[in-house]
Amino acid sequence: MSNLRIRICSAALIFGFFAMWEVLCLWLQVSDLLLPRPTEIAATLWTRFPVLWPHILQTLYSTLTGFGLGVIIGVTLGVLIGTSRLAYGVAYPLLVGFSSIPKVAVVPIFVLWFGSGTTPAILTAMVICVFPIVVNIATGLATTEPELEDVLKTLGASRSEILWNVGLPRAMPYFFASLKVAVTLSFVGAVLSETVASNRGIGNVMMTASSNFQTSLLFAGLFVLAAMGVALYAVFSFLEARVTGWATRKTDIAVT
Amino acid sequence: MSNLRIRICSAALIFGFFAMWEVLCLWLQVSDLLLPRPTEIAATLWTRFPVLWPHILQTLYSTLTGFGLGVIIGVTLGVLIGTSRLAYGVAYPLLVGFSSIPKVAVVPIFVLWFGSGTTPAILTAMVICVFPIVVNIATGLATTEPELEDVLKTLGASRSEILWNVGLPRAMPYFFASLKVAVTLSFVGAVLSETVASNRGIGNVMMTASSNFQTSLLFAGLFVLAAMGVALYAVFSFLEARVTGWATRKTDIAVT
Amino acid sequence: NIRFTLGWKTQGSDAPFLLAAQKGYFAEEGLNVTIDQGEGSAATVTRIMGGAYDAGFGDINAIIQNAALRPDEAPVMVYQLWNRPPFAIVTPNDRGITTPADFEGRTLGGAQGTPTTRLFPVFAALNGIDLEAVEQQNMAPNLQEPMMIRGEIDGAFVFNITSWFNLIANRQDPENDYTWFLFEDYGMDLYSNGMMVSRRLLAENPDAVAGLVRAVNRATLEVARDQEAAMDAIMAFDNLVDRDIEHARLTFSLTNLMNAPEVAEIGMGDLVDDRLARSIAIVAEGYDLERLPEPSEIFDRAFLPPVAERLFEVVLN
Amino acid sequence: MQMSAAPSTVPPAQASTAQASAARAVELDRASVVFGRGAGAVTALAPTTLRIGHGAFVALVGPSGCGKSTILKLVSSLLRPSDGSVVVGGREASVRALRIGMAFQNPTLLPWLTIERNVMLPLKIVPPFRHDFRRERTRAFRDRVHALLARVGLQDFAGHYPWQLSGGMLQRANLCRALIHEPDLLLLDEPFGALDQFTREELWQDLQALYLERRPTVLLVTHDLREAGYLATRICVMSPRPGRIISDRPIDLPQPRDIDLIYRPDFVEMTQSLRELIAQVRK
Amino acid sequence: MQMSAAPSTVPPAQASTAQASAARAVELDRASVVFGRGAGAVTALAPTTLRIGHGAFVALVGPSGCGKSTILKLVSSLLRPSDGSVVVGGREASVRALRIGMAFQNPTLLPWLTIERNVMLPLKIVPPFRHDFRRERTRAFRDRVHALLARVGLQDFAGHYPWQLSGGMLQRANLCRALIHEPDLLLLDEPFGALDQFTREELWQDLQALYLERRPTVLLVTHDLREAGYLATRICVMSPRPGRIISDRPIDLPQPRDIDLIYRPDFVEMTQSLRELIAQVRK
Ligand SMILES: Nc1ncnc2c1ncn2[C@@H]1O[C@H](COP(=O)(O)OP(=O)(O)OP(=O)(O)O)[C@@H](O)[C@H]1O
Ligand SMILES: Nc1ncnc2c1ncn2[C@@H]1O[C@H](COP(=O)(O)OP(=O)(O)OP(=O)(O)O)[C@@H](O)[C@H]1O
Ligand SMILES: [Mg+2]
Ligand SMILES: [Mg+2]
Repeated sequence: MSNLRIRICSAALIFGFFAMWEVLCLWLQVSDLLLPRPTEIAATLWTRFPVLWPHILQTLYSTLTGFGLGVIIGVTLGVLIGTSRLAYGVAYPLLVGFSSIPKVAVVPIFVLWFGSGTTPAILTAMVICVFPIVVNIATGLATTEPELEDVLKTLGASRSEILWNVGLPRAMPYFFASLKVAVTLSFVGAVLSETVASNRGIGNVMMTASSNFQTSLLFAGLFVLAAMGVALYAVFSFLEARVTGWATRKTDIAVT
Repeated sequence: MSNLRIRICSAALIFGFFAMWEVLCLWLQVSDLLLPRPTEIAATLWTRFPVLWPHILQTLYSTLTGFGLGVIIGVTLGVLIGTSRLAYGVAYPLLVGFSSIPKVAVVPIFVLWFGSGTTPAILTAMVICVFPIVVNIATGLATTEPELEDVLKTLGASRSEILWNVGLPRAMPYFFASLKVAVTLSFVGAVLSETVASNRGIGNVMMTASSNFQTSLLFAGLFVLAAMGVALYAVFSFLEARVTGWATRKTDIAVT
Repeated sequence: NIRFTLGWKTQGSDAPFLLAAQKGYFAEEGLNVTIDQGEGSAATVTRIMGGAYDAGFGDINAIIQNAALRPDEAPVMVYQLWNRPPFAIVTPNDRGITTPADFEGRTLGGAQGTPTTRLFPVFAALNGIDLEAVEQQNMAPNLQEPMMIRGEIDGAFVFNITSWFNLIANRQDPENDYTWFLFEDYGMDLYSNGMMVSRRLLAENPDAVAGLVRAVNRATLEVARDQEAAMDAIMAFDNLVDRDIEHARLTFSLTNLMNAPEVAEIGMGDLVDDRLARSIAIVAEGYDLERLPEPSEIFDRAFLPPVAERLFEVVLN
Repeated sequence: MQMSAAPSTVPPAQASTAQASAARAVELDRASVVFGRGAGAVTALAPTTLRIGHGAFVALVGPSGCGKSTILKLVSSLLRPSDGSVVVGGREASVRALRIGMAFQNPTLLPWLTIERNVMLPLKIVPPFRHDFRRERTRAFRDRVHALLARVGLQDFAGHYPWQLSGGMLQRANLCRALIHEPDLLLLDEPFGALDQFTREELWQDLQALYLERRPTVLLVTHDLREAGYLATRICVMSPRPGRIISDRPIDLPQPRDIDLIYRPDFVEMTQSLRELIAQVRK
Repeated sequence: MQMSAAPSTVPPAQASTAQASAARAVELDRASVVFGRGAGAVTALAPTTLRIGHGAFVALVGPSGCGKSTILKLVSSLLRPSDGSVVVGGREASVRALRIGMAFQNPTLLPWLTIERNVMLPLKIVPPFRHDFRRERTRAFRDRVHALLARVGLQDFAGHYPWQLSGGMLQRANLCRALIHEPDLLLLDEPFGALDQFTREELWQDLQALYLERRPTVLLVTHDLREAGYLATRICVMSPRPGRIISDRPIDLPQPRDIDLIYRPDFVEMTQSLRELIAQVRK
């Protein structure tokens, strides 16, 4: 199938998904308090958009900042864990333990320390997205073919040169895989923190909406989140295709 | 460094982490309402353990069931997405969108549909852990070296044979990386659902503890979660070492 | 600089604080008050004890609970707003529950740890209900009404001010189709929300506390007379809420929670120590407290303006 | 003994009837391969016509990068031609009419399997064997694999993983994997490149014995003219990239051939004449 | 022209003073390598003593799996000996006293870099060049890389990725990467294995010219005795696994040598005598 046809098919199927949701809701007479129909959500989104806009920006800001910090920390920790067996033994159990804890329990502590608002949202977005990045970077480094490292070793390269020239490029497919997970988690983290303590952000909107049973506003918030997630995913996909093209090579034969 | 020394060092450093926490709390006079000291938590854990035990079992049960289902679904979807470009175009955006949504917003819907208790906890544990598995399996399959697939193609192998004999073994390092993330997320999901609606489980304990200002019981619950996460991580690490040893090979030279 | 936390997300009943902020009453007292939304009227106490906030709108019963354990850290109520408790058990009429005794054999749902749920044993004892015979189910607050409507539970432990409007949002008629067992009608004459401040603020900056109380008092009396202006302040703070519902909620709080007979005598913001002592005993029983705090540990009336300046008169418009 | 020293002309490209092609094992008809598009396009194989009858042993020689591996990939349907057609066993290459055994130029053993398991792989996939695989893999098939490994001197390494083998050992394991399932069409891409002369000669003899015994169709890519002359019934010489077949000559020496043949003057002379031919086209 | 046909005895293992070893480029003293432990242990290299003076060109020949690559890895300190010592440039092999250029047996080009970038890699890492790397990579270094690629016939493929090259082209790129940084010690592991005879001979000449010009120390692993005889000043023959050096003879032919040398009777005789020697030890 050609690229274009696949695009069209995908779009059609995604559209079909929403259409089915709509039809099922109408057919089963699902109450809009429980699960609003996509058209209702879209309508709410449209009419309330001016009100939502600053909240969207707020959440996007917290998420991206937290995500950026999380990527930096995650890569650093991942490199440490992937290259040092001591770090592996120490940091992995601690990280796993910490990641098994629901962040809802941690956010109040952030709030108590840093007050409510943007800071805890950024921090939550950060801590929640570190773990997948660490795991994937560490795995990527650990599974690097020794033969490739040998190339640099014979040249007398230092460990950091080997890391930069072999380990990290080799771990890029792992890294991008983790980014997709991490960015969705970042959104979840930021929103979570906003639901607990913030006057702004989608999380706050959702909390207000849900405590007032404005279900379609709640779902509008969820839609916005999903859309932002997909948009960032698209950005990473684009980068991924450029950076890790070597790993997903497909032979291109000209057919005349 | 020998294996044993690394183990001892790791254990010492992890112990040191908790010691530092203890000392910092004492030194900065952090209120135990905010952040209890490890010794307090341990004491609570010890005295309340009989009460906690059934809750622990409940959470473990929900988590493992949900995780098991999630792994099956995740691998299936990952294989679909990794092998079919149409599935890639359709399922990825939908999954990313869904994953960007905080599960807190989804749990109430589960509860309303399936009643409170174990079912929504299992479902939440399941849906939350699918995405990392999907992403990593799909990436692992997409980055499989075409040369390895060619070996099977020349033998006239069917697509599913290629998948079983090359794609999946090749994706194992990715798969295990994602399992570590997924299992921690499963715990978070199950607990989350328990906090929203359940009479049993660690999530319920934590909810009660936090509304009664029994911070050390809350943290005891978190500790139990972390410990279970680490235990499962250890299980996967063990399996990983056996299954993906080929990818993390280290030359072993006998020194006499 | 004062960091102030509300009891929950923005609600009509928060009008006194938001109006004071919007009209600059805090500024007039030389105070720079930043107001944040909260996570629950009990969490207000934790937030203040943790030091993240100096003052807030929260539940006096949570103070009692904490004062029993940590007398030096628990915040102090300085301006009592809700003279009557919102704690109630709500049940749909079609379940045929008309007296407390009917709860036996039924399932009630509620969030664990909210005062209504926690005080139910006392409620049961006072009204001769066999606690063992009542099944309780834990669930998040926003699930109570839907679960009740779907018939999964027969009643819910609620705050009437919240649940009333939740039922309206769920297209129910709370007035005609539901029975409300208000705790105050069943021997549990408790106080509830008011403005509390941290011990530290009280010790270090009593003037600020006085200013805070003056500003809030002024705004409260104004809200009682002019709800439209109050609503403007609320919408200015948070334009996400539904103005009509919050207006109704504000009215509800003014008439059902604040406008008690007692207030006419002692004025808005004050309370009666004997009644407080009684409620301390009730709370102690419900929460298994080991120590009964003195009323003076809980409430400090030193900052209240004279009664004449606190005369509360509700004019609905 | 006769030897046709003069290069035969390349058979003209002509439409073949279905019957005619059914009689042939491999039939490339003006097949060409172009990688990429536009400015960066690389013509890996100029339009090439090559017909190989059942049971022929064809050696393919030519300079590096001329498209020898590309031809093997066309035949095994790993690549589709940009133009022209490829018919194997009377059918489109993608429909599997013949059992194919292929030894890749780079030993591509699966890194997660031991040598034994790697070599056993075809038995797991290819039809007549796959049905018995579950039952036999512990006994008969294992013995079979071990016997083959022993023949190439790897009996002690059946349980090792590929990365524990030397380059030449890998190549031998790779060859075993191409042979284990008794293919009808054997595609060998420089299977002896990394081996020393003695091991190489031993394996030549083994391969010849196997060929004479089962008579598969063989397409062997090699840079060693003596290897080509010793083993093949026909030698095709390719021009530099983009490659075409510029000479296609039969080797009419009787088989089995003795290894000492390669030192015989007429054999040396034949390789010399091939050498000169290649030297010519390089310019 | 003289040729020492009789194999010289292996120099006895003896303690060497620091000065003596400083004068040598490579010094293996009873170095042995055992992989694994216990029952599955494989002795890849029996205790081996090998001394190579600065500027020598040593060819290492021996059967597949005898430990040739293992010796190269010892010298480049990719492996540490299980026993014995390895001294390079007068120091422990892990301390880098000499600039090393190594061509691995499997072309291990980094798959995410183009051929040009792969070949440029040593310039990025190795001391005298690395300092100028930022500045020069777009101009001087690129020209240098392109010139080298052109010499091995890869001028058109500088911008391609490794998987777009044929086996022989990869091997040539691999060789370029070993040469680009003008190493003092050149370790070549069958660098011409996948090449046709003509390309191979051209590269022999190139390598010889380079050797005579800059006089690096060279350790060349090969299976081609003519290659060894044409290029080396000394040929070491190894026994089958576990390998030892069983013959170490100088090739006293004057350099530069002409490519026609390999057809001269005395040269053929020498390779024959080596061949016989190897045939003997195989039994
Ligand atoms: N996947 C690919 N993408 C682009 N070009 C390719 C690809 N595979 C091969 N080529 C090009 O096709 C040409 C022929 O390659 P092929 O592997 O058939 O050569 P060969 O004759 O086997 O050479 P060698 O003897 O060196 O192995 C080469 O120029 C190579 O660069
Ligand atoms: N990483 C390893 N682990 C275990 N055994 C190994 C490893 N590397 C090599 N060996 C073993 O060491 C022996 C010598 O290997 P080496 O690669 O040195 O052989 P070689 O002389 O280069 O052979 P060839 O000519 O086939 O390349 C072989 O038997 C091989 O199985
Ligand atoms: Mg090839
Ligand atoms: Mg080798």
